[in-house]
Amino acid sequence: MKEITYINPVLLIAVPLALAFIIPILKFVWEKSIKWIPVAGFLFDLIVSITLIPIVLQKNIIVKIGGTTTPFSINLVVGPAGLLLSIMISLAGFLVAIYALKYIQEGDKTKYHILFMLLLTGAIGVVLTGDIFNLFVFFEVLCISSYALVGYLGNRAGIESSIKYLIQGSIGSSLLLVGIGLIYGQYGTLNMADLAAQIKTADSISLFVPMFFMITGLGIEAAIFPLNSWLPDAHSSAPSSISAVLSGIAIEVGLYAMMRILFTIFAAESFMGFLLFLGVITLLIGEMSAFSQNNIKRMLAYSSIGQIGLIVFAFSIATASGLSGGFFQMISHTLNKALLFLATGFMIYRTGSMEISSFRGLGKKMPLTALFFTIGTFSIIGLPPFVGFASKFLIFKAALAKQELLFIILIAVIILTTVIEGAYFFRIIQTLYFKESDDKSSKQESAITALIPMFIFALLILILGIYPNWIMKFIHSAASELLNKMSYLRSVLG
Amino acid sequence: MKKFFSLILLIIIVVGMIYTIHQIPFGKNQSKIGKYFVANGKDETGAANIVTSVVVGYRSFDTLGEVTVLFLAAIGLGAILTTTKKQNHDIEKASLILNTGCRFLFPLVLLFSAYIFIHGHLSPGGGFQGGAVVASGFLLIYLACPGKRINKVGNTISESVGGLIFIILGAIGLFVGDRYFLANFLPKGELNTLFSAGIIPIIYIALGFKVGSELNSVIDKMMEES
Amino acid sequence: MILFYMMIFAFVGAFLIYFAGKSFPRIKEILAVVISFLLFLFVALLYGKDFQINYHNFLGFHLFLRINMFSWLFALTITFLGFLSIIFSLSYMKDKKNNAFYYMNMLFVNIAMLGIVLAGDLISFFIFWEIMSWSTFLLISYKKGSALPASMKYIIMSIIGSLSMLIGILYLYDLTDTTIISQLSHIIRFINKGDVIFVVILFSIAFGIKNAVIPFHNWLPPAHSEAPSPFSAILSGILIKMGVYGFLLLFYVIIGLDIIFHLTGLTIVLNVLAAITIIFPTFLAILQNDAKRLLAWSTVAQAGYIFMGITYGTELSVAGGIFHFLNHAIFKALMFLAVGAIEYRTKGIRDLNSLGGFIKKMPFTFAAMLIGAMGLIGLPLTNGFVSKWLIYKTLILNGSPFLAFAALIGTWGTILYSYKLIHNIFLGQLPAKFENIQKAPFSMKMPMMILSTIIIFFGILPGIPLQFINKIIVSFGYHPLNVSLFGIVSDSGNLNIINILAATFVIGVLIVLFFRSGRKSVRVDQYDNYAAGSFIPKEKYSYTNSFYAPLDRFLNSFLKDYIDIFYCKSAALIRHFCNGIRKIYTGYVGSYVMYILLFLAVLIFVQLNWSVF
Amino acid sequence: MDFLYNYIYYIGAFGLILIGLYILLVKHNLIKMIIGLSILETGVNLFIITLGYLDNGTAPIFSKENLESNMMVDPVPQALVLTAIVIGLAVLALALSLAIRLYDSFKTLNLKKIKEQKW
Repeated sequence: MKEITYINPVLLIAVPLALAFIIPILKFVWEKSIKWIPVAGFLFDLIVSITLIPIVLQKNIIVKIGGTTTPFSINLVVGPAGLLLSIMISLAGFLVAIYALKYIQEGDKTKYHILFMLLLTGAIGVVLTGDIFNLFVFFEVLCISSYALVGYLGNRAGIESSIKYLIQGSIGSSLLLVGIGLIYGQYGTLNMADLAAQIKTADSISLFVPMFFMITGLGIEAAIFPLNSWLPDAHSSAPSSISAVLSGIAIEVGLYAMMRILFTIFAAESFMGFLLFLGVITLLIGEMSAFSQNNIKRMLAYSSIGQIGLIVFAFSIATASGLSGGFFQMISHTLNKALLFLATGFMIYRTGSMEISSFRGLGKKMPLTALFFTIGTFSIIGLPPFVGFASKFLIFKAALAKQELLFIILIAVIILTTVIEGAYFFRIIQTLYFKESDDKSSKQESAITALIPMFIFALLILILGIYPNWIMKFIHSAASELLNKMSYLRSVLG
Repeated sequence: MKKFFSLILLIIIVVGMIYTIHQIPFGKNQSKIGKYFVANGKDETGAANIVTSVVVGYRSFDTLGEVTVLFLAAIGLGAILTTTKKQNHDIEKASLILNTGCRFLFPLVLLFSAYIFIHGHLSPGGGFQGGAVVASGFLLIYLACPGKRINKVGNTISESVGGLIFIILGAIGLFVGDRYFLANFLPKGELNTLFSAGIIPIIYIALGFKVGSELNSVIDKMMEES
Repeated sequence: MILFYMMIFAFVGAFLIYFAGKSFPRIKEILAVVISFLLFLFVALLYGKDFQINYHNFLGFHLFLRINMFSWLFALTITFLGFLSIIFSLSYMKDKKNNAFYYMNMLFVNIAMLGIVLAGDLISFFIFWEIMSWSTFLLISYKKGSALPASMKYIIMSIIGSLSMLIGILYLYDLTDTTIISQLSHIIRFINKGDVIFVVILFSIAFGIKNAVIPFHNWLPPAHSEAPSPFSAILSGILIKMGVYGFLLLFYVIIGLDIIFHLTGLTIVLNVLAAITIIFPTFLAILQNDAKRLLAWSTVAQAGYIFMGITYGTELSVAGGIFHFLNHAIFKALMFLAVGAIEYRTKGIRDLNSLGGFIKKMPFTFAAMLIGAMGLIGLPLTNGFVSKWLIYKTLILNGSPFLAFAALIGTWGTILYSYKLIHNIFLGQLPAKFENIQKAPFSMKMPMMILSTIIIFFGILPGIPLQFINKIIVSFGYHPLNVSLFGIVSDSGNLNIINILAATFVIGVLIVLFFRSGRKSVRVDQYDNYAAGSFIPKEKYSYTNSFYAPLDRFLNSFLKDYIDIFYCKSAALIRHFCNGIRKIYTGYVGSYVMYILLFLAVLIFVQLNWSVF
Repeated sequence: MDFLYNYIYYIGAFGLILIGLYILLVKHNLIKMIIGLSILETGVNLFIITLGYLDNGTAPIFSKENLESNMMVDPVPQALVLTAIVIGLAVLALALSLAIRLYDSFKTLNLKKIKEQKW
């Protein structure tokens, strides 16, 4: 068979890393260019990721690093699922980097850009790697840069949230490391495919304990219910561009890593029933906590918890259509939440307050920003013709296809949460458009560099909402890759 | 009450770990990949120190991530500490003996660190350890001679260039030989000599510089604060 | 593909209005009128067509648009009323800022409703249903202030409804493997009854909420009274009738006659609900002092008649229900427009206690309101008479005296509140502050005129709409009614408007003669009367103050909207509960660490002891 | 006794993990919590190193000729721990810098008193 030539996917990680390392030197040479570096880096990643799609749809790309023999050296496994996440990460990174050109005015900007790049590079590393220890390392890259970015503004809230996040996150990574150690001690290998080949399915306590450790460790970053206390603080205190990335990317990457471990390594079918409940509880808690918030970023953060719960629910259905729904919901959540946070960022910037009541009359003052915010809101509630509808639709469809009473009850709970979600989001819409503001100052639209990424997000929300079929093939293959342990094994071990 | 409850939780967790540990005989067997590395490491990478061949050879991607983490720590620390107001403390001058002693020791410490990271592939040690020693040298100066600061430009450049060399060496591997990232494309040389193990010593030297300067910048920031 | 292009055209047009509104403010109104008229024209030209097209593929579901007699009638009503209320808006919205937004949403609502009735499969039905929900939300909120809680109520109920419908659709899909309506109607008979009832309940929640069937009615009165009046007309006239359309679609097209009426328990429940929906809102309407809120409650009650008609399930009742839908759309729209004209001229006053005597100032509006009220009550020679006749007839004939009695009580109540409405606005004494009130502008008169004409026209010639309705009920599988131009011939009694016309003419002549003879009486001023020397304040003579006071006192004590109170209480409870839930995020990092370790420990403990996973 | 001899490293590692977690659970002072994190990390590192231990094994360095490769301890845990230590160091540095800032802003390190971000 003719070998397909492609750009080596390791560049997805190496190039942003190299660019991040260059930035400190650039500071002495050409300081103005620094803020364009993340834009360039993620544009490169986006293009490379997209060019890889047709190859990946045929078979997984296995990239060896630092050695040729498979279980002994680290490898990247670029499958549809990983590539899908990687595209989302680079897209969000690219657009948020454009947004940050004007938005970031405070603090040490050079360091912001470095941290931002490394945050997303770590995320790409997590989704592409095929080695659990390497996953841990990139996970730490992701976590540490987010600790630093949450405290970046240096205000009271930021520092407090950052330190709390750091404590919880470090416990998480320690637990993850214990889990990895327990697994390594038993099987003597770190390669996911090799592990998966030795573990047929999780059945004994000696497998469950490391699994629980890893679930807890990753669950902290993935913001599953009892582990998500850091999230509302961190997401509401970070600069809005970072909140967009944290909400849109970081927690989903954590979730992806968790699901990869559950499905590929442990194949823990029996654990999925528990996760199903956990997902619904997370959803319920998140939406209920968001309901009576007055701080808009905190509300959005709680709403992220809810969305994560929905994604967990979708993944735990553990059928191909359930996983497709989960992936679609991930995409939709990334687009929606990133858009919402970006729009909110400039709204806060103009009004100087995070209280929802201070946004009165912004529909007139910042018409485009408010319009984009509205689109994001409608989409996240799941109203057609926006992308959130397509994803919720898929999840409901997958859950009902199980034809069990349990799923109907769980869906009733999900409906309840959607109603709560609608209640608090529509309240903001009313505040934006239908309440008079006190001051009569003239138009203060967001900066153009902020409007462009918002516009692209909104456009994607609309287009994918109307034509979800365009990405369905990709999502289906991502779902079947994640679900089908054996094909993953075959592709890696040959 | 809370303490009691905490203890119960922790005991449950540890009991779980003990159950799992039963599956792992202590001190009996090498792991699957461990065996392979010990058996083939010196032939495949040319490094006498198998730990080094794992760290910079087989699992060098981890090391790249690790360097990134350290870089992040330095950057993040800087980002967090930039916005504080600088307070001027009157720092008491160190005594003459301490001062002179440190100045005397400083080059020796640097020399020692250079030895450690250059010989990383031959003996216990390597870039990280060497870098830590470099930083300890600078720490000595900071403690003994208040008011002395490192050259920030030089430090930043060595920090960046160290990382870049790592990535560029890795990327060259994409174009030569087996065409994979971080391939050891240089000749392996003879085992147990300084010029052996291909790119490993080069990477370790770069890492030594990078780690050293990163720790320096951490120390520098921390010293500014106090 | 013509249907698809029509929808695309309308959507593009709506956006165009919004963006034109930014740069060329005059164009947007012209555009809105032209687009809505063209939509009306398109739909009218589609008469008699019967086809469906596949226009899109959504996540593996084929989406269809379809037209037949059934959807044509609804589509025509929608586009027609939409067109008229946009014309009415021209002056109503003239001095409002930001009315491009209004026109865009107005068109969105119309297009979405058009999409609902043209949808050939349940997925596109749902999509248009949701688009309708959110654009309606934006329109109800449009007037700010107290409109905000009203629209909130609306959208929350609406989300509940539409999601349960979505579950119903997907459940049905799992059972039948299709969402296309024409295929569903064939497959549905192979499904067991329990599943059918489950699906019917899920859909009924959605349609019941839109149709404001008790106990889902609570969003309607505030929403109708707070919306801009032209939109209230649409809201009351057709938007809530999308529920009716949905019920018809579900019962007669998808499930079919031979199944649905074997589920006897279900139809009895629905009938009783309909009866309740007729009685209570009628009496609540009597108690209202806000003109639009009165009309809103009246809408709930009339929706009950329609619901009664279509759930009763004989050919007469179904025809009556559909006809009453059509009639109600016309006269309720007319009444809302008339109130809107009053509101426009009085700068937003709708309080019945402070209006009065407008008959001299706005005679045309009075005439329109009178005709509308006659239709609402169901006086002969108006369209409401025929449809109510059909419903009564079938209730009595088929031996449902209680339901008939309920309908009758409803009509009595209707007379009371219609009279209150007309009296308090137009009759009695004109408050001093309204001395300089002007007549309604032409763009308001024109829609009112057209609608009044139609009421009389359908009242005299009910055969014309009934022919269309006949075709619809035949497509449902009923026997056709024997319809002539002037009435209905059936074995149990004929309806012939000619006779009524003749009788009315005779009575009219008698009345004229009678009043001619009484012409000699002397007209005196209102204050020119004897008060035994004491000074009587003017308000004493203002009959409009607390009209029906004794009835009010009697009913007020035990006629409250308990269901709304229940909903509000439970909403408050949920809010309270939510507030409690978020207290788990205590702010103390030690407890967060505790959560983490608790999670891990519980998992390990459970697995160690019971091995559940 | 035999048990203690066989498992002493595990007991030490688990003890450290337990102590670290216990500190994190019951202490309010940020510095103490950071110390707890450090102890936890040390415990985990010790645990992983212990996994690679071989009775009477030698360091995996071919410093002399004719060394038996199967008498060498597992090099992988050492490599992993090297990484883990560096990561721990990074976290520690960041935590300390945050502690400095926290003290600047709140004038206290008692986390029970720092509860602005809640609910």
